Amino acid sequence: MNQWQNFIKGFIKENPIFVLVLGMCPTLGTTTSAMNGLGMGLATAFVLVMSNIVISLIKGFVPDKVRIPSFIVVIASFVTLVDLLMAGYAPELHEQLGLFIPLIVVNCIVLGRAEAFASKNGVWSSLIDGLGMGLGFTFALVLLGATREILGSGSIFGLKFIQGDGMLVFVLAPGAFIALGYIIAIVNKLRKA
Amino acid sequence: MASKKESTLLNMVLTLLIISVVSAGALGYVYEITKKPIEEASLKKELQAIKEVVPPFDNNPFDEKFEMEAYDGSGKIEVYPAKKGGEIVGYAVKTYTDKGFSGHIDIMVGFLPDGVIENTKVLAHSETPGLGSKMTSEKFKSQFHGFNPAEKKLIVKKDGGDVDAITAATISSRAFCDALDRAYKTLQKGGKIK
Amino acid sequence: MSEVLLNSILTLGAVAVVSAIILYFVAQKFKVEEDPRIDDIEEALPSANCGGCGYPGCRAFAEACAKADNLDNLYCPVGGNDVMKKVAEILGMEVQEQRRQVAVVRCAGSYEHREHHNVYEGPENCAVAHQLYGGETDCHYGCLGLADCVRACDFDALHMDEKTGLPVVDEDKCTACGACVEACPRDIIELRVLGKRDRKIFVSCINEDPAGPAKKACSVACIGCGLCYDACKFDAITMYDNLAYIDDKKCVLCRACVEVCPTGAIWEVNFPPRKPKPAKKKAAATAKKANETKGQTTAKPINISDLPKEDKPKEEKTEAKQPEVKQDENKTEEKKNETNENNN
Amino acid sequence: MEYFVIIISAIFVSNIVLAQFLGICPFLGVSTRISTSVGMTGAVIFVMTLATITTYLLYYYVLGPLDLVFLKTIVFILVIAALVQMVEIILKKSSPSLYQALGIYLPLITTNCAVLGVALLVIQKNFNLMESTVFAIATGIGFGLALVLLASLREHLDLVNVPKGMKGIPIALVTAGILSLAFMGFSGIV
Amino acid sequence: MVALKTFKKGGVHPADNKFSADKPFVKAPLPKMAIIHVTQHLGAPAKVLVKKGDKVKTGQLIAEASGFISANIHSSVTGKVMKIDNAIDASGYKKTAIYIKTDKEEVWEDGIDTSDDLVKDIPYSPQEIVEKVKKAGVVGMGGATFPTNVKLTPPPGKKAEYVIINGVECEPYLTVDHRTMLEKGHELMVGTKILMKALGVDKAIIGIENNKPDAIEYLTKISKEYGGITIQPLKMKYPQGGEKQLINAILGREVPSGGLPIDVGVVVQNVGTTVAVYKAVQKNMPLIERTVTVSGTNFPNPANYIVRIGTPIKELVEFAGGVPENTGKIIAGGPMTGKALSSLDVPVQKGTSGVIFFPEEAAHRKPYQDCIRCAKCVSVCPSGLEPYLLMTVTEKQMYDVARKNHITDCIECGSCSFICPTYRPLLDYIRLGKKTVMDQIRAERAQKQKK
Amino acid sequence: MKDNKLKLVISHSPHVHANNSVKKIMYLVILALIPELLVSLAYFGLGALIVTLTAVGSAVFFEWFIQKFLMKKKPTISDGSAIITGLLLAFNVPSNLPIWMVIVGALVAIGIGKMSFGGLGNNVFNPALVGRVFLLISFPVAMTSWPTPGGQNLTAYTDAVTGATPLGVIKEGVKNGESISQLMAQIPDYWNMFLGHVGGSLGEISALALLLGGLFLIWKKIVNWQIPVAILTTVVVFTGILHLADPDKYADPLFHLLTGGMMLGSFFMATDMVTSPMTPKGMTIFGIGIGILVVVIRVWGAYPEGMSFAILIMNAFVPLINMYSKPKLYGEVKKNGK
Ligand SMILES: Cc1cc2nc3c(=O)[nH]c(=O)nc-3n(C[C@H](O)[C@H](O)[C@H](O)COP(=O)(O)O)c2cc1C
Ligand SMILES: Cc1cc2nc3c(=O)[nH]c(=O)nc-3n(C[C@H](O)[C@H](O)[C@H](O)COP(=O)(O)O)c2cc1C
Ligand SMILES: Cc1cc2nc3c(=O)[nH]c(=O)nc-3n(C[C@H](O)[C@H](O)[C@H](O)COP(=O)(O)O)c2cc1C
Ligand SMILES: Cc1cc2nc3c(=O)[nH]c(=O)nc-3n(C[C@H](O)[C@H](O)[C@H](O)CO)c2cc1C
Ligand code: SF4
Ligand code: SF4
Ligand code: SF4
Ligand code: SF4
Ligand code: FES
Repeated sequence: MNQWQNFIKGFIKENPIFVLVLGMCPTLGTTTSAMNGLGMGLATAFVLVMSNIVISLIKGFVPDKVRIPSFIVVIASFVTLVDLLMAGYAPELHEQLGLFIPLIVVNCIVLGRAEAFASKNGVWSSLIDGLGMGLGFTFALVLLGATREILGSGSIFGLKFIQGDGMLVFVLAPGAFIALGYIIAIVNKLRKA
Repeated sequence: MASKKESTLLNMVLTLLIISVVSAGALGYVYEITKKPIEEASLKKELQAIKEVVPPFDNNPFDEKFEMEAYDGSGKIEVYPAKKGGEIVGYAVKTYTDKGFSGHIDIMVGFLPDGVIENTKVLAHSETPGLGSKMTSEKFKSQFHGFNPAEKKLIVKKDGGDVDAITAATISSRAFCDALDRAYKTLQKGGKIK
Repeated sequence: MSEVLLNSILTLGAVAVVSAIILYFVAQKFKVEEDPRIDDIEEALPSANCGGCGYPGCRAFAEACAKADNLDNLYCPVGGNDVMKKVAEILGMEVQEQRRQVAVVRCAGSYEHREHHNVYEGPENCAVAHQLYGGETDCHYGCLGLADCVRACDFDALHMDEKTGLPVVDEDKCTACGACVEACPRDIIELRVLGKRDRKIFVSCINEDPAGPAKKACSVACIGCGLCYDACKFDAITMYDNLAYIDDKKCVLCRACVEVCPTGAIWEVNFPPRKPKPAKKKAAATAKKANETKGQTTAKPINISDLPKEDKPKEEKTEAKQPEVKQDENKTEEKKNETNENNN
Repeated sequence: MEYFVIIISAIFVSNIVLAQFLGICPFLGVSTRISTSVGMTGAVIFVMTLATITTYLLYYYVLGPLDLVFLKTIVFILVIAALVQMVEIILKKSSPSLYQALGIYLPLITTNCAVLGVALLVIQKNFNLMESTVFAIATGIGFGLALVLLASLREHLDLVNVPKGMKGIPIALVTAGILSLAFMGFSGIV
Repeated sequence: MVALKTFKKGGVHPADNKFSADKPFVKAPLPKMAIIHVTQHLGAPAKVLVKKGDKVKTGQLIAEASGFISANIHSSVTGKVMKIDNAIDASGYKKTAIYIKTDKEEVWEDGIDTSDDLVKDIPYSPQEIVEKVKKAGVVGMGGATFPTNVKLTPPPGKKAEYVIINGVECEPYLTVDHRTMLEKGHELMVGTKILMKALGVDKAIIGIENNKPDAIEYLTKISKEYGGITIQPLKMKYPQGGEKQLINAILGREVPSGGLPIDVGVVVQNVGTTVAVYKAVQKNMPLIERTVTVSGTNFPNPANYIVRIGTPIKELVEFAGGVPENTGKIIAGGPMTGKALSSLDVPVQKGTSGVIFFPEEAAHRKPYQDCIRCAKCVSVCPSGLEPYLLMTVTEKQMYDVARKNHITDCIECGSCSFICPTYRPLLDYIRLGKKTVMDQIRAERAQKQKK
Repeated sequence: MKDNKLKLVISHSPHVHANNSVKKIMYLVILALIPELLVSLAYFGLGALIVTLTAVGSAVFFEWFIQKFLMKKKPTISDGSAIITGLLLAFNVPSNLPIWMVIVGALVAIGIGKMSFGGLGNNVFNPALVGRVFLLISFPVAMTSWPTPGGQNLTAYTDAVTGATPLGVIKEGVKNGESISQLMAQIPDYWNMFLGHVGGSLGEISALALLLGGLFLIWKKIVNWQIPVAILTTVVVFTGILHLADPDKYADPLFHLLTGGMMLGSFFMATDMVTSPMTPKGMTIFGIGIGILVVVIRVWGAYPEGMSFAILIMNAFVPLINMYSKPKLYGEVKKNGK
């Protein structure tokens, strides 16, 4: 697999959300608007890339039994890092994303990638993989966020294009499930075609 | 098939220890760096809020802040006196209510010394986006500018008061009034305003 | 070093060490041995979980492999020899190569060959129809054409031919998982070993009626006349219940039987058109030799490759009957040898 | 009454899955059969309670006093991971039957946001130890309710003719969406 | 009048269309060539005793029972065995049959009393009765063709309390049992007494639906002459004739799931069977003829016939007036449980109670849709099953679920398919599922026995 | 030997059919809804007409469109089920709801609630209610401003005079600490409620008309009596107990029976066969569940009316209910013979 394919696979072919159906909580919980989706996506992508790099670096030294705990510590460190940095320099966004920032730790994608890819591949490949997956995740989040924002608030990236409100459901929990359901159905269809 | 390394007690402990120590070190370091910005950020937020709700001042309200028992004994509210040239120009009061649609709401409200409301700002809430969340909108807030609780009733119109509720969010509106009312009555009880 | 830094390092270090130690001791104390090779094998398997191997899913098969002393009776039809080689490698064993199999449909009773004098109404389901009656035609053995086998195939290797009303196997896609064999209520589909260049010869009929009714019901039925039985020099054909059966283990693909069948019930697939060359006695002899070789080592695919390509057994009169066969490598539809048309 | 409110709220009104969006991956992944979803529920309640108590103690007796609350994420997850692994190993040996029933779900729980989420939520909500425990159990039950409901619906959907494109995850999500829509009827009860 | 009873659970009301109810029996001519299958009963095929070229007399044993559950087969005509070959039967499959070319002159096997005189005395012991019934090859004529002698030999430890005579005839169109009750009332009564004697019981009940008031009245009248026999009028409801439903209707008892009527102390026999038992015991007459209703909405002259077993349906129909113009479907038996014939070459067998013609427009099924879960099928199922579920799980081959949901308890009455507003072929699939599950159970049982 | 060209049809038994059909069932339900429709036309006039026509039209259109172009199946709109969905959706919204919202509701009901699951018979939630609740949560303002019934605004549509429903009045009032007896003065009397002279969604107002239609359906054996009876009994008992405990805080049972979607829901929506249990026992459990939920939501929840939510929540329980309320097997063996 060349690096380009490695990079691009995260967008559609192995998109962590549409195809692997992982990391659903932040996906549903933070995508009330495209902007939030973007923020969450980038935060996750950052953690993904950094932990992929570090894990592929240390993979040789870690004994099997403490593999998972070690990886988790690495990931959690980066998550805390993001958390702190965001709280310090982007307090607005930090407040919006709330609980979901620390929860990046348990985002199945991050650990899943660490296990499935970074612990078996070199630094460079892992970086690319992390970047691809991270951006794929971001892409999905922005797509879902935009859908929900357009339908739910009648705006996109905060720019209002209709008078009044949209369909509130899409800002709330049920709309998140429903919108994602149809997006996945459509993506599946596109992927097959 | 990840690592072929044997799992012995020593290397397990060592590995985890090293990783943790390095992480902790790095995090501790970052924490040190970000500590100030984080504090500043939250301070700034409060200061910003105070600035928004009371007339211009030149003291540091944080230094002079004091706490008051709410008039109904339901909790404590924080009061930040704003002074200009040593003269009190208003009180920024951090008040709250538990009657929101989704529970607790924190509001900063500013009173002029004569008890007239200067302005309000919602600090924290978890009301429904698009409904209760509209209490942060200018349209709703503007009616409180210059609102004198001594003359008008801090109750929504539906219940016989003088406050225009947010459409379809009477509960949130009511809660909002409840918070303001709490601040007003507490200050009044403490004799800070008329 | 600041206090916070120190504290964090100490605390986190302590938590880490404590967890590691606890984990270690707990792991030591509560050790459960599981063959790690099972995971490796499972990874090597295609994870179709089709049950074609005879085990309930790939994991069960992997366990069976890990436990087994040798792999002779274990075979993943989906993965084929490549996968079995990998499994053997993991286990450090030898694997015997199995020759490739594909599903064949042993019924040629298309609409034109069988008169339909009833109308079936009910669910499109062979098993349901089979339970009800003998069929819309007089052949109570043949294909019902309601596609249970097609639905059973997970690999998209079967489809119904609109014109004939019979299922057609796509040999490239078929993995010999056997799902269709299971599904067919009339036991029409069989897995057969392919010869060299994917060739095969088989009787495309399972009608056990005597000659008269069989022939009346379907013009391409096997009537049990036994001519092919006499023609086969390799004991590959058996006769039972008015029906001939060719054993794919014994058949050397000499095509002697194909020519003698009066109804054209024997099909030869993937053979080139016969060439008008005089027969050579040698051919049969070589074939025999090949057969013996095969009998000893099943390891090699059937071996009539000793025969030079052009060296096809007797063919003089068939030549004229042999229609133009398009050499389409992918398609298998034109497997039908149409000599029967002339016989009718 | 306080506890009653916590319980009702955690199970129905602010259901962890349907309203709070935590633990969605297992919610979608393990809800194909009722039997597995029941097993998963048991495992989640167990681990969630244990983890909440442990992290609660750590937070208030170690991290708090040492002024290290910023390390809570990393410490919590480490503890949870170790805890899950430990429970798994112990169960496997000491009670194979229970392991058969719950064990296979345990690894899934490490990466279940709901567990970490609850540990963090009780801190955010300033619960005391008893409240935290009750909250954890109730949340687990709420998770189980949603999971078992969705599993029963999906088993049902297996028997009907869902259009091809909607089969699997899409229809599960839409179903969950309508379920969440229906559960909004509980809003305001506490 | 006695209160009307009926069974509790489920049931439907198909239009009864009993066009031939007032048509007395007519004897159909002998067939030119009798085709006599060796499987006309439940259980093992009979073993052929004749060979090609043999001359046989009417009533001669030509195939004998080959197991505990099996029945003798007798020649229904006098003539020459032409061949022993496969012939299509009502099941739609070819099965072994004996072809007998009929001679002009009929010669009866020795010892058979062909007169119509009523013989009331029953001098035989229970064992002798069972032996005679067995020899005569009598099988149940109510539909299941179960060898009657087996039913008359309850397994050790089980004791019959009641004999119930099934005169319900709940299938639309069919009227043979009705006619038998009217024309052969005394034979029926004596037959019942024989059954009672064979089973050692003193109570017999004849269950009759109230759409046959004349039969109820007539039998009530003559039953006075014979002790211990009561007539029970029943409210019309299909499938009251199913023995489990009939027992429930008359006695209020439920045969346990997977059990037999004898488990609640009952033996059920059809009216026709009872008359056949009378003939077998009192007249040494083997079962070589039976009663058949030929009817249909487009059939000009519906009637009841007495037909020799082995008569090709084609010959019977020609005698009855020929196949109507626009026939689309022909059914052997009643429209609820009968089999659609694929050809008229099929001969009349011991279980053939009717030949019903359906015009083209009524012959076709409507296309079916997805189940709308109206629960109609659940509410009409007399066995307390969930047909919609059983069909779906069979369709999806989830046989373990089907088994757990008692698919084997289906009596194949067809009420569910009859009622379904979306025309789902429920019973089509349930039959398949039931058979598959039965096979599984049998395989497991065999496996267990081996161990 | 051929039977002279006779091509006999072969099929499994039974060979006859009761000849009832989905179409018949659906059109009878539509017939049963007519009285209520007439009442609302009389009280709400033009608005009711516009909303009903739009809802039915767009429901049928979306069903046709989705079947034809997305599912590539032969459309089955003639079976009437889409008409019912449209009709019931209209019955569940205020008669002055903007047209585009009605259309959105129909799209959600048919598209999300029904066709996503595979169409008639395959859905697990009541489509009309999915549409209704979706609208309620999306457009809370429009969905809760009810035109007042009566002659003065028969020709008005969106600018009709609006007022609160009795349930809303009681809910608001009780929250503010007013007593029930005080509040009762503000709402129409029970007789008017029974006839339908009361504010509310366009098809829920007349208990009388709904009762007529419902009894007709029960008589025709299209719906089982268990569901409505179970719901209504549970509501009466539950609210009766509350009312006895504190008559000032809790309204009496009759009030609950006559207000909101109680009758419409019990007789027409909870009884949708597709989304309700299969056995009488199951239906009873289902009904009791709805009854309890309705009262809980009405009395303690944020929403004044809980019928839609209660039915939707219980819809989700149907597979579980079915699993534990199997019909009783004929000859069930207690000690598992064999
Ligand atoms: C999903 C949902 C969220 C709601 N959120 C709020 C809210 O945050 N604040 C509020 O006052 N009302 C909210 N409501 C509306 C209330 O339930 C209630 O209908 C309303 O407050 C009644 O007030 P009204 O008299 O202004 O219509 C919400 C309703 C729904 C359906
Ligand atoms: C395997 C088997 C064994 C039976 N054994 C007895 C029996 O011992 N006694 C009896 O009275 N009937 C026995 N029966 C007959 C049944 O009770 C029943 O009469 C027969 O299956 C036909 O009933 P139906 O027409 O209602 O299906 C047996 C049936 C079967 C299939
Ligand atoms: C659905 C169904 C309907 C039946 N209807 C009748 C009937 O109308 N009359 C009848 O004699 N037997 C009927 N039977 C057969 C009886 O169940 C039972 O087999 C028979 O009465 C036993 O008597 P036999 O062995 O003499 O035939 C029916 C069976 C089934 C399954
Ligand atoms: C008694 C009865 C009640 C019905 N109730 C509803 C209903 O409440 N909502 C609805 O969308 N369709 C209803 N329908 C129509 C139809 O069953 C419904 O659209 C299906 O749920 C679609 O699969 C009803 C049909 C019947 C026969
Ligand atoms: S054709 Fe038959 S054997 Fe081949 S893959 Fe398909 S189901 Fe399996
Ligand atoms: S081969 Fe068998 S399963 Fe396939 S269509 Fe023919 S009868 Fe059906
Ligand atoms: S399931 Fe069987 S017993 Fe029940 S109604 Fe259908 S055919 Fe009759
Ligand atoms: S009668 Fe037909 S539509 Fe009704 S539940 Fe049964 S199978 Fe479904
Ligand atoms: S992201 Fe929450 S459980 Fe997977």
